[in-house]
Amino acid sequence: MPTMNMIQALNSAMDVMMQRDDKVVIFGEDVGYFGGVFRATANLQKKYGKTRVFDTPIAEGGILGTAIGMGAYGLRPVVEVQFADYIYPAFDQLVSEAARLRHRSAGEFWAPLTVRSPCGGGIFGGQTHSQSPEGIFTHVCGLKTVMPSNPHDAKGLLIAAIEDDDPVIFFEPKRLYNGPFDGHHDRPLKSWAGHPSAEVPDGHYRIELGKASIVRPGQDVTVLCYGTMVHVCLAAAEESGVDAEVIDLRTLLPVDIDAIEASVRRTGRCVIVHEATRTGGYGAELSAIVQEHCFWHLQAPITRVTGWDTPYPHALEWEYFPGPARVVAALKSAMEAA
Amino acid sequence: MPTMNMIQALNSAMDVMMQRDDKVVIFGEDVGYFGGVFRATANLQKKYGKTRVFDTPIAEGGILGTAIGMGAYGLRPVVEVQFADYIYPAFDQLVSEAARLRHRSAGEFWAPLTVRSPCGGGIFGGQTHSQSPEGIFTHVCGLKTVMPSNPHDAKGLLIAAIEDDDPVIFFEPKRLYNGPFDGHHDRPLKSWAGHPSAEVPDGHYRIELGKASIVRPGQDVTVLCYGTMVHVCLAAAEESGVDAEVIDLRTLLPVDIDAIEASVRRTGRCVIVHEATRTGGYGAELSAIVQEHCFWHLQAPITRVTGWDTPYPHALEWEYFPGPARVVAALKSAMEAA
Amino acid sequence: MSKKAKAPQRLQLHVPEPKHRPGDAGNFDGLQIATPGAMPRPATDAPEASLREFPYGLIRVLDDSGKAVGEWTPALKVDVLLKGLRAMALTRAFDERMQRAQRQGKTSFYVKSTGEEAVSVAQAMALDPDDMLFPSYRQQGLLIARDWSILDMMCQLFSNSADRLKGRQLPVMYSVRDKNFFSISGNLGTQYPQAVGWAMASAIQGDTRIAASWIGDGTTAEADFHHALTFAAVYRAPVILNVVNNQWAISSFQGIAGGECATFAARAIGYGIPGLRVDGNDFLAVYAATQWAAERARHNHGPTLIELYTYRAAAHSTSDDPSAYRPGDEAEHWPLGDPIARLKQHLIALGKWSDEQHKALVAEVDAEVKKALREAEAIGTLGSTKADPATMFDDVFKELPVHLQRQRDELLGAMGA
Amino acid sequence: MSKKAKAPQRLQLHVPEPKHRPGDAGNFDGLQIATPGAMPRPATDAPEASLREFPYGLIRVLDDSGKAVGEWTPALKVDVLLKGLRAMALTRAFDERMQRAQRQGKTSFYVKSTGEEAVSVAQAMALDPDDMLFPSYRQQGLLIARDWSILDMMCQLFSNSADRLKGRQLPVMYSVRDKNFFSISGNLGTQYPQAVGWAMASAIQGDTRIAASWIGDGTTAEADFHHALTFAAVYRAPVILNVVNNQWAISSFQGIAGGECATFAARAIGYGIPGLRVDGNDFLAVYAATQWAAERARHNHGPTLIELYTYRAAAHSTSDDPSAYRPGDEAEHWPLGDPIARLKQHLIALGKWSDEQHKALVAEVDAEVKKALREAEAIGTLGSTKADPATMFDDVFKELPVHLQRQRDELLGAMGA
Ligand SMILES: Cc1ncc(C[n+]2csc(CCOP(=O)(O)OP(=O)(O)O)c2C)c(N)n1
Ligand SMILES: Cc1ncc(C[n+]2csc(CCOP(=O)(O)OP(=O)(O)O)c2C)c(N)n1
Ligand SMILES: [Mg+2]
Ligand SMILES: [Mg+2]
Repeated sequence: MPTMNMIQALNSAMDVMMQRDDKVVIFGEDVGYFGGVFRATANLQKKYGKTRVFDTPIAEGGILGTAIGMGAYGLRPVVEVQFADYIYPAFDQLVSEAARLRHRSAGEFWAPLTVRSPCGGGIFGGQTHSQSPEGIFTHVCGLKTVMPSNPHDAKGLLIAAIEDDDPVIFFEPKRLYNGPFDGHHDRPLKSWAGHPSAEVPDGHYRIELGKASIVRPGQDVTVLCYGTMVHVCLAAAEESGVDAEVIDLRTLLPVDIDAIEASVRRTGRCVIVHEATRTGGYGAELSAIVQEHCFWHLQAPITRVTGWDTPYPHALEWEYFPGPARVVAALKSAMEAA
Repeated sequence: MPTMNMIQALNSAMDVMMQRDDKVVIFGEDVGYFGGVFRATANLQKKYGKTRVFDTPIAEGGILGTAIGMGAYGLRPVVEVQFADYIYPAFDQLVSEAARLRHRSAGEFWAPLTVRSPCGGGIFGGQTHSQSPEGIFTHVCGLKTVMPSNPHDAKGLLIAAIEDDDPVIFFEPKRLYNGPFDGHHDRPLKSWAGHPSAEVPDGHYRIELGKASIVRPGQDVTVLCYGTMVHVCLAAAEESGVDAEVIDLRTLLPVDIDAIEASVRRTGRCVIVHEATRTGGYGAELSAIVQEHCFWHLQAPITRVTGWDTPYPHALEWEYFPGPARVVAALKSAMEAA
Repeated sequence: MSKKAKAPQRLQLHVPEPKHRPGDAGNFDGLQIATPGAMPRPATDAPEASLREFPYGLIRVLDDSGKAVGEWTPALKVDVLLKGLRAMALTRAFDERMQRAQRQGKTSFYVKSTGEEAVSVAQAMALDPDDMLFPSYRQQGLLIARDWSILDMMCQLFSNSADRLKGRQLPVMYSVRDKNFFSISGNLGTQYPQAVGWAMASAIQGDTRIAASWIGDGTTAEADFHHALTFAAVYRAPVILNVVNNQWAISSFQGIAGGECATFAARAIGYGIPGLRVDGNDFLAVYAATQWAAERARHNHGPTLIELYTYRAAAHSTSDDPSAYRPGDEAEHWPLGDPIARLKQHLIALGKWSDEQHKALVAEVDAEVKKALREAEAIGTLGSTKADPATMFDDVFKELPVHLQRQRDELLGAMGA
Repeated sequence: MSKKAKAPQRLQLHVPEPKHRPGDAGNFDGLQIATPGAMPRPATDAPEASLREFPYGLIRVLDDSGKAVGEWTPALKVDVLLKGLRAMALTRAFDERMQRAQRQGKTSFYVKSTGEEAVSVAQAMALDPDDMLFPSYRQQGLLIARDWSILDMMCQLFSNSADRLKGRQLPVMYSVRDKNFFSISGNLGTQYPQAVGWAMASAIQGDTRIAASWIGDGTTAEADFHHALTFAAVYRAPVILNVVNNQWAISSFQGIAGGECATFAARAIGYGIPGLRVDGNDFLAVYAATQWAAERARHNHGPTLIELYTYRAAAHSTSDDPSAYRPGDEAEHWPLGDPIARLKQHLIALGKWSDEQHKALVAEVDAEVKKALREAEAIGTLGSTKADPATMFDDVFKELPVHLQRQRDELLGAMGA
């Protein structure tokens, strides 16, 4: 099986879907001739032509607005928003339109679109190239929200997202494009080569939306995470000596409630980790769910390890980033509580 | 002391501030000559002139964009977004600009603006005149979010918001404009006349942002709520026979953590009530906070009573609205848990 | 830098204000109205650079005597004109009754299109039935001209058990896929780039269907307007973008949207697309301009912006009272008259119609509305019957996810209790 | 409806494409460039309706021999020209060194303005020092022309302990209140309506200061562009809205932003404001056009849109490699030349400058940059020194709320541990 990094896996997912379904079209800023600033759509215009893969004006609201119209026509648009930080100009079209079209028309019209967008920090991108706004979208009913943590999942989830008849926001942790990253920014860069999740089949396969993956089984604490933080949590589990069960949620909405419940009921402890700012973030919802479903099993307070409630600061990004040390501390304190 | 309904109280707050500070300007769709579709700015243009109170083009993004520039100049803009549902076109200016200007410029520039916007349902407004999007804004660091539940608080909080040097999103539960509403939609309408919170001083006073109000002291369960739900919760407390302590949060961000902690530690039980959709709503953050701070005191799971995760449906709004019956059920189940 | 020499002038903010307010008499003196028949009709493949005067003119066909004059006169058979007249009259009768129904509490909300009937009716008729329409809330005439069931529309207005939208949408926010009529949004302007996207999709697929969309003068200020024009221009999308300039946006006159700075049709110039400005109360002119734009789009010459110059004769909606912000009799002074009266006059001038026939038509369409109303009322009005509450959870997603199943069960439990 | 007669044509999507791509030789044949001196200079209070040809022309002053010709020639003393020349040369030297510093890891990111120096320098000089500037990331020349400290700029680029923005902002996103230079945002276009708002505020307060803002050709497609033009037009805001058309938006040529459909200056027409199109590599033309717009604004005649026609000679940023999407030598073929070379030629033609003097100037500004660089490096480069981490929590709000105090304590605890 070929080894792919995350960009290659995403490119392969789009390639497979363009080939299978002539209703799939791809557009966004710089995605056409150039193939995207992160190269995720490289060669696709050459292969499928200018009317199926094309550059757009710099207007995220226009990209989403036209994508919805195309979806209503019967196409399956896959659009790129160059950075998740730039999704806000499209917010009204996403929230008021894409998310509600099927419901408000009682099933007459819908918008089967996929919005790909690189998110997360750790690349010295400063406050407008580092955000993780998933917590805003998980509050909007009618949108599905996905965030993969490795090439294999990225391809399978992206194919599932494109084939899905509902709008899907597909966040790609850009720090993982070229290799796994466990938060030890002072250590040498790793590439995906040799990583088991980088073995990616060439052809079509799907990873069902809404299903989590237990990436490290354990007995003592359940760790809920996604995206880059999966790797940070795995490292923290090893470093802490705590037998943590690390769950990669993969899809945030709809979330895999059963997997979460089953794990926390078993471990009785739960740590939630994300890179986004804390207050009102997706971790709050996870905390509320766990508490509602597993209250009588909890032996320690649920803790959140997250980015701070500040913009993502350029030069202080490693102080902002919820790295392994902070996760280790949370795991230990979960174990100590009683 | 004069009796005012909520519209009159808000109007009075703006009047007082226009009078005191010539840096205060008011604008938005239909707010000038006409005085706003809910009449909140009635007579202000006449009193203070067209260049301090004026109509704008229908472009919420433009309203916020220009308001930020005016704020940077040194004015204190108070803008109206006609319905909270129409705040999304201004989302980028709010989130990327107003919220971050002070931080990104290290204090060189800031945007001391107040965004007033009617929110909430119960008026057969359908899905685009009924939303409560506060949970989206409380996730954005750099914004303050306020929602009053009565005329007295509305005036004092709005004055505090206008005087505040940070951007404040001021949500006004439109169902409360003309009278308190406890969710019993089948009973006769009430007006504010005779309600103690409708006694509103004519002049200047502030209610500090970030301070909750215990509107009903109680021993058994802490109820966290705001806006219209305060009245629903008060009714439910009476009807349930449960000795609930009802806390009107008033400011959602920064939230009065101390008041919440003190109450829940005492009662050991907590019910959270809001009208917005559940998943990822502000109730999730409240639940997470309570759980983090009061875990060892909790005798029952924290429950959320909220709008469903669907658009606000026009004809089914009373099935959607989290009315007193659902709150009563939650109070009882909190008491039964053990 | 000699400018320093003079004492600097104090800046001042200009805030546009309509000429007349409540208390004044309605008055449009000084409004320059072009002569009917005066504008030339360019070829539908004329380059945009040759069309830059059109946004400043006004395409008019019907003159004061009801004669059709000039190059824009469309070649329409009398039965087409009669169908148009009937659809406009039916629209007006429908509006009257539905406003009354709202007053009686049968529905929560209504929006009339009085005075603007020619816009939707003539435009629907000038397009093909399979062209896709992306309307705002004031184009009910499109559905009526496409012969959609007014009973079905009433059921939506009454949110009753036969409401095809299952009580989910505010009244007037129709969605009728069968008639290629897109779901109306409460958020102004959002349908504009969506129409462009639909048209782009049609072009991508090598289809032949075009799209059309409508917004009001006030809505041109929204971002969606700019996005729609930009994308339509860049990709030469086969779309007709209509701006219904009815002079008012709730309480704001069109000057607040920039209408005193330039015409709305002139916005097109900056995007390099043709902008036509049309007498919106002239059925023939509206038809002809729409046909021109449709032909242009169908031949891959791209989009057209059409400003339909008209007047909102009624209140903004049943929640509005215009006497608070404009002269009460302003509508009567509107110099472009009433679209139904003008088409009627034209048909009479042609010798194909009479006052008696018109009276009969008005009675007939009113009877049709009343009949449908009785049927709709029998099914139910607001609150008397409605969709099963459990259906609220459907269509949020194509399939019901676990968390919504649980919420539905919670609701059913609460309702059972 | 005779259109049914013909077989309908299949629709097709038009996707704009630049004439030349990597592998082709750089070539601008066919590009129509107006003759210098040809455009008339209208009075600054000329009504917009009289100015609608300007967006299609190109205001040029310097001819091929370096002579200043035509009505737009500004009356500038030689010392002003020399100051402009120096500021442009300093900007270019600064850009070169900072790009190198990025390559050496002293900063994470840099954006050059090579080839566009006349835009910021001439515009800064044509405005008053207390006029407020709302720039994008490619107008470092504004700060340099306003004599701001390049050492201070370097400290921001290096995010060192003297960075006035405390390491919070991406390099190049300066904020310098002392020079009336607004905080730069990473989100494209947002500063445009903010500038309009600032100008409106100045007008509301009866002040005399005006505002100016800059965006790129690509950014004109954003909503903020439309909002800014609409509000500026409606309220006649004293603001100059500049579009720097440098032909590229990262990898997208200006046709993707609609530049093949109409000029960017033509966008102004639809809002009823004057649109000037200016040779952006001609210091004198840029100065003159800016002065015209400023005078217009100062006398309450409202906003002007200026398109500065230029070419992005370097990569988009240090993250970009233009050889992947345009001919490698395209910059050399740009028909409007280089702004520094052209002003130099003009000064030589005036007899006020020489090649030797120019060489000395280049050496002098480079030495100035090097000196500042050494000082900045002594303070620190990316990661070697930086703001105290606890300061991250400051300025989120004016005062630190409890939850941020707790988070700060958590961070300090974690760092201590
Ligand atoms: C995004 C958004 N902002 C504000 C509103 C509130 N609103 C509803 S209709 C209207 C006026 C629209 O005026 P215009 O576009 O001229 O259309 P008309 O009603 O005259 O047909 C406003 C401001 C809305 N529905 N959506
Ligand atoms: C809202 C938003 N969308 C996308 C981007 C990413 N981006 C940064 S620069 C750029 C190109 C801008 O081109 P142009 O406006 O022509 O300015 P130039 O770089 O040529 O000066 C893009 C797409 C962004 N910063 N903000
Ligand atoms: Mg209107
Ligand atoms: Mg550019």
